[in-house]
Amino acid sequence: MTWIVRNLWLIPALPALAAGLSALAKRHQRRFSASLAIGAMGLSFLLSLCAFSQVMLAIAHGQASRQVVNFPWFQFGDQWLKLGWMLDPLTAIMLVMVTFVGLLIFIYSTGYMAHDDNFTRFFCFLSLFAAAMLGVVIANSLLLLFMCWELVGLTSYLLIGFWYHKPSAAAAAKKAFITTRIGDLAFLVGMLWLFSQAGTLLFYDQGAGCLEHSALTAMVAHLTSIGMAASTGIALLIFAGAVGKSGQVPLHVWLPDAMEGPTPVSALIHAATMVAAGVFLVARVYPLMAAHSDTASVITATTALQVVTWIGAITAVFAALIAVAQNDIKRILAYSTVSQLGYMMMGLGVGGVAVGMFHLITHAFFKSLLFMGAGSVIHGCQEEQDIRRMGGLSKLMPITFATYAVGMLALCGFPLFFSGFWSKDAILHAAMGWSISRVPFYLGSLGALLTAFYMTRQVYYVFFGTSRLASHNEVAPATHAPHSTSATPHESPSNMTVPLVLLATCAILLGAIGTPAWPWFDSFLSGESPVFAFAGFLEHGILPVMLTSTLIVFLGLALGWWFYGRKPILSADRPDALEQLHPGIFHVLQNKFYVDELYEHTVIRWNSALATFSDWLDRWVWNGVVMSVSNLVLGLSWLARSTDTYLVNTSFDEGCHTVTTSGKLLARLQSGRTQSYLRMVGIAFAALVLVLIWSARS
Amino acid sequence: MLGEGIAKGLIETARNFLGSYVNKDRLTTVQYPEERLPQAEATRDFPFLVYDGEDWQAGLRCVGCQICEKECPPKCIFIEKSTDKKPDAVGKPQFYPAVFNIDISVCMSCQICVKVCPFDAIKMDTAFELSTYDRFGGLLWDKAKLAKPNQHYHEIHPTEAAEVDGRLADERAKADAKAKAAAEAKASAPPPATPPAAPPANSGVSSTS
Amino acid sequence: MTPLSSCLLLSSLLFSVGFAGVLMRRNAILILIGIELMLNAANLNFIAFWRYGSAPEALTGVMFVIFSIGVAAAEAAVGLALIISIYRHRKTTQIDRMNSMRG
Amino acid sequence: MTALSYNSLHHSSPQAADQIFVIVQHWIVGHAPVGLQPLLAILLSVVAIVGGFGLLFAITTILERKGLGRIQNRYGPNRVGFFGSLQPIADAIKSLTKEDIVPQTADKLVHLLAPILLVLAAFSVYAVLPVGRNMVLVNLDAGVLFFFAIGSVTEVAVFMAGWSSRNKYSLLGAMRAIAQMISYEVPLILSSLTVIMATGSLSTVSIVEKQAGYTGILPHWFIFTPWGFAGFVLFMIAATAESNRSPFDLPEGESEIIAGYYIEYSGFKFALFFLGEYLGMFAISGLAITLFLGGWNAPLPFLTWVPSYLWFFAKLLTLIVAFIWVRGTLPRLRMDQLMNFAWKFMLPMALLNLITAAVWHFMPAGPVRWLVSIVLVVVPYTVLGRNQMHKGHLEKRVYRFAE
Amino acid sequence: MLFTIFAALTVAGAVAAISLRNLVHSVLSLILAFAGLAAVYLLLGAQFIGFAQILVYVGAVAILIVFTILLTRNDGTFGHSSQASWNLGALIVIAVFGTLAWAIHSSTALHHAPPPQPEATMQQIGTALMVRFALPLEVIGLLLTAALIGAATIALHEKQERP
Repeated sequence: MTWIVRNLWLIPALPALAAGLSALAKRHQRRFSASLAIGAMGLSFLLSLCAFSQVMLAIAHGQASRQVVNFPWFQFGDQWLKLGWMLDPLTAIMLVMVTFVGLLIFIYSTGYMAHDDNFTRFFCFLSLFAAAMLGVVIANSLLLLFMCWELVGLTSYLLIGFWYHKPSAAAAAKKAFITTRIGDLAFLVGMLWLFSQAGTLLFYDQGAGCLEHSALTAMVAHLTSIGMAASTGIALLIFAGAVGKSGQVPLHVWLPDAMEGPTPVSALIHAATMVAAGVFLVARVYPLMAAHSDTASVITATTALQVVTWIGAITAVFAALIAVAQNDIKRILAYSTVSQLGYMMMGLGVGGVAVGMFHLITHAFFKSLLFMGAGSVIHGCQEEQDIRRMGGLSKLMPITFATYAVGMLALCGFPLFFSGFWSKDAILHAAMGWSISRVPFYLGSLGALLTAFYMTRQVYYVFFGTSRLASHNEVAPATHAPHSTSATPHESPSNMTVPLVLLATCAILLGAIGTPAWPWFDSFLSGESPVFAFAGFLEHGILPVMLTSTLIVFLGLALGWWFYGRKPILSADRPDALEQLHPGIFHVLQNKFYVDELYEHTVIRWNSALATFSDWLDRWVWNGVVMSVSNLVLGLSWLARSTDTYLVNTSFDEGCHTVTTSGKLLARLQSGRTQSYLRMVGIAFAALVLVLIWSARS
Repeated sequence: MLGEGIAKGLIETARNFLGSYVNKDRLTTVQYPEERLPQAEATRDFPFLVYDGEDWQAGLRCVGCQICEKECPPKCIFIEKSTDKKPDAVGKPQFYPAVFNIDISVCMSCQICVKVCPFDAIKMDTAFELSTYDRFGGLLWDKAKLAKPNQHYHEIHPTEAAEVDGRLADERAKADAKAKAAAEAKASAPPPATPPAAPPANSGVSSTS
Repeated sequence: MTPLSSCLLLSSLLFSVGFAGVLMRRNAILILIGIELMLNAANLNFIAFWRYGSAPEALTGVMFVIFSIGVAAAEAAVGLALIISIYRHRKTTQIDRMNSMRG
Repeated sequence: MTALSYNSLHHSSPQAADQIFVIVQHWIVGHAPVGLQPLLAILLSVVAIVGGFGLLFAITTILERKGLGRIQNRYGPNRVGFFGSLQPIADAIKSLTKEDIVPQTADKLVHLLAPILLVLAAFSVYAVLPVGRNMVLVNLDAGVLFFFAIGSVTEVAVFMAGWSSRNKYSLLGAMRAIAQMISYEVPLILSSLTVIMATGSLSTVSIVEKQAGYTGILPHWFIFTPWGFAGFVLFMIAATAESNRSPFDLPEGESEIIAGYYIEYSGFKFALFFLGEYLGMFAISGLAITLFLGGWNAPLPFLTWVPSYLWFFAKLLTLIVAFIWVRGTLPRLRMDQLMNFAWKFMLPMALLNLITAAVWHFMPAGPVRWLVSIVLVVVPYTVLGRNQMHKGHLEKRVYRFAE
Repeated sequence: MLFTIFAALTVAGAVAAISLRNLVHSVLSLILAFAGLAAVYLLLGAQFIGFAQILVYVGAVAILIVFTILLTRNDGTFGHSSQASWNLGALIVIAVFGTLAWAIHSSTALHHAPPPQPEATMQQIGTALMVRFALPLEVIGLLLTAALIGAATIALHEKQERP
């Protein structure tokens, strides 16, 4: 076992240490805390690279690509609860992604948060978040993963509510926390079930782990009362946790609201890492998801995977539809994220780990690029977030525009040169070949169309046409009055643009590792050496899918241009082009299909109705019962009292007198002095010993 | 950081320690019996009695008025007044102390006796090495031990002594003038019938003063 | 006389002296002293039986005394704190004057 | 030098210079009748300890007075003998010939017993201090425990002195001293626990043996580990307080309670107190040397030819000089500062240091272990230190009994 | 021989502790008794217990009692009970001791040869504490903590008492 595997814990420990140290820092020690966080993250990145190359080497030498370190944590009964970490291709790739994106976001934050009073606190939380996320990634125990998972939830709560003085931010933080908690509850139940079934929570433990063959076959064989295999039930419960964390329908409502946090937080949490944690979780427990009765290890559509696929596909389209009608720059990206996460889920469901994870990795880069670009835009426009009040920024913020365009094209899946194309294509191809139904494929294609459309819409709104910032100032002077003189948008400082450029480069280049001709990513994850062959393109169904999706993308782009690019948008208050076309549908979309309202009217209403009912029950039914009982008792006691007073008392008074006199005699013994009692004890002791000896003698 | 100050202090004392071996200027100690610091002029230790002229018995300024005895806080002065009189510094016949004792071991150098003395007869001395082998009474000083000449006073407190001498000379001059005036008044008071031959006797009186 | 019985005799003597202190003195502190002596007598018993018992390698007697010493320290601290607290209210340490609960 | 040491003599092959005292003792004991031999051996050792440390006491008094003088830019005593070197003898003659004054209301017996008990307790603890190779009076299995147990008897002696004098200052001084000693005994023992954890033994001899050996030229002393260094510093601070030395010399704070618990002592009894205090200081420094500074081991591998006892006394003198230096530097603390420091800094630091030692023990050797241990020591130090420093500035002092 | 001396010392200290009129003298005699007992422990081969006895009883408990004595002023009467109850108490104590001594004297179980000195090294005691008696040790730790907090709370200055 190599050095890096033994010390893999250092990767999350370093940011955790940085968090601890900057928690001690004073408020004005900005440079200290920032350099601490960035330094720790940089070290973690280097270590991750070491880990990554270690895995690469292992694969190249044909060794086992998964290395596990387990250690006992504590003992209960005669069982040791073990924790541990592992290094396998999945972990390695995630480590590199999280630390690299995290590092860039940290650097970006020094620019974005430069004027915030709570700069040090921000970096403390950010480091803690990174530590928790890395802990999720390296965990080799569902328990450890769950602990870090919860820590991720906590830090996301802290970060979303970072500007807690804003009521909306505080509410969003609460919403995020509570909504994800619903999923986590299911996760916890699933975990307990898993423990009761497998007797361990370690993933891999030399054949004894819960994701290994013996445990899986046992779980598959164990049928519950409703005829479902235990493994399916567990997998679905764990998937519920992933649904909460990854913002899948129906628990997606928290993610767009979470945009109340600072933009680097959105980039880190809601693009690259935390929401990806759900996808990662599904990928991690994939053997469980895919467990089925026949032992051949080809991917078959088990019940769990079908659920994953359907939920992913529905989410992909559902969120993309909503995104079409949003006006907040970050909200659009948020719904886009939800939609893309749906894609990933779908990819996992239909195509296996590699397909979903490839999209996760590429998405992490270009989505954080988009978020940071959006942050740069917001930063440049004096905290304006409404795309209708922007416009014409392509000349004022050239670097931001260029990088944003790269991100947007990658997200749309622009053919050949952008990573998004390849990863999305892999998903679509897998969906095409799915054995159960073609519907996910059509849903996915529709989602791709919508994605291209709304991204075009956004870009046209933000970067083209004329600047509508000034008009905004005339409309609502009260909100931004102090800035009205210096309202011209400007390019962001270099510590914000450099990460953008780096990420844009990655967004383009990353596509090269997962093309059908050179499926490096796929083989890396499965621990094989990649083979380069153009023949990959000729495989059944690949070229048609590529062609279809290319057409779809161009169609989306064209539609976007048709609605928004053809005529420049002149005023912020003019209704949207789509709204003019069909206001009814647009409003439904703009109001997010009324999901929040639906929850408001169903779940929350039911809950409060139930509470009211409980209160009523308490007040009238139980209280009435109690009152009548007490009245009964009162009546009885009255009866008893009268009997007492007139019958019993007179006869007892005499007797009591006698007792009193005799009691007084006895009371002399009960002097209340401990010492006299002790004397009795002494006498009794002596007597007892004598009796004992006497009886022993005779 | 906790401990910084301690380290600084330790360095400082270490510098003192080493420096005292290198740099003799650091050492402020005087090797006392061999070396002594010059006394400041304002030094005051214990009282003594001033006398004028050569003979300490005759020149003692003290008139035994016992003011200092009454004022002394620790009551360390003991005075017995004489029954006869003798002329004082100004020339007036005055009482003198038959016994004048100060218990130096009780004296607290408060200088009140000096302040209250109307005759500038008691002053503070600068001697401080007063150890004796005699445990009882060794520091009970009598008149003979206490009396010091005016020159000694000039030696230890020159400025103050000069001022006192000046004041005494003034007083004496004033007393002379007064006596002269009185004599003249006496001379002019008799009726003019008296012949002017009388003055020689008068002038003889004034010359004696 | 075997060493064990002499140990036990010493222990019982110590116990009796402590018991006498508890019975015959009225000062709360002195009673506490008596109790401490009785505890020590018990400890001596444990040690003696460990030393001359059948299975000394089990160290049970020694362990018992270690724990007993710990408990005694706790007991002394709490007892003395109680005495101080009572003294603060009643200005006495004589136990027969602490009779406010008396009917 | 008891039976145990004889045995170890046979299998070790020491140089003559190193073992000269052992050999001489052996030789003398060999002439005595067999029945008396163990008694004689112990007696000889006791005489050696009393003589040796008595001499060290004399040396230390003159060293301290000279050193303090130089620190304050004075000469110090320089009249008696060559550069004042005979001053201790003069002091001894003076204090022996002075009148022994006992207050009329004093509890005469307790007043007499107090200094004797103090000196007895102070001398007893030397029984377990390994002064050199094979030079320990008894190699007790529970040596360190013995040291602390006997050390706690000092508190009784101090109380006897303060109470029996029937003087409010002496009683106050005694109560202060006891409160201080109890408070600092906790971090003292906790900080030495780290060493006991590391060696797994309470025997002073085996603790010293565990520190023999060198890595390169660095000796295996516990002070050269992060927890050992922190433990040593904590131990020395607590030791300063235990031996009532400046800046923790509140029990004798001249400005408030004149001289503390020995205010009513004069002449020989006072000298005994003086002796007891210094012996306590030597003993606790000796324990610090045993626990952290490698006992009588040579600091560098090529210096092992120097006799072991010389190393012990060299280290002891170094620590004494440090004590004097600190005394010449720091002003006396206030009572509340003293207690704050004990309970809010020393105790948590000592507890955390235990954890650090445990972490050190369980982690594999390497730079990571160093890093983690150093962080575990430095971070709490910074935090607690900051807390300590800010306390004094912000808190208004409340005078409970002077309202 | 040594045992007799130390036993006599212990009993003398104990008797003095409960019979002396001056409380401080009582405590000092109590310390003597404790020290004598510690010596007896050492004679019996229980080194750890002997030193722990000195550390805990002499170093801590006795000092605590001393503090209590100084914090509570004596109110003049020297705590002896009335003559009648004193006599009764003495009688009972003698009875208790008599039965105990008789029981010990007449016991047959005690009359066997003393076994060889058992080993009780620190190593063994430590191992036993950490392995076999780990749970009692934890409980004692809990008890001590509770006692610490309890004692501090009880003896704490009560604010509302002040005018």
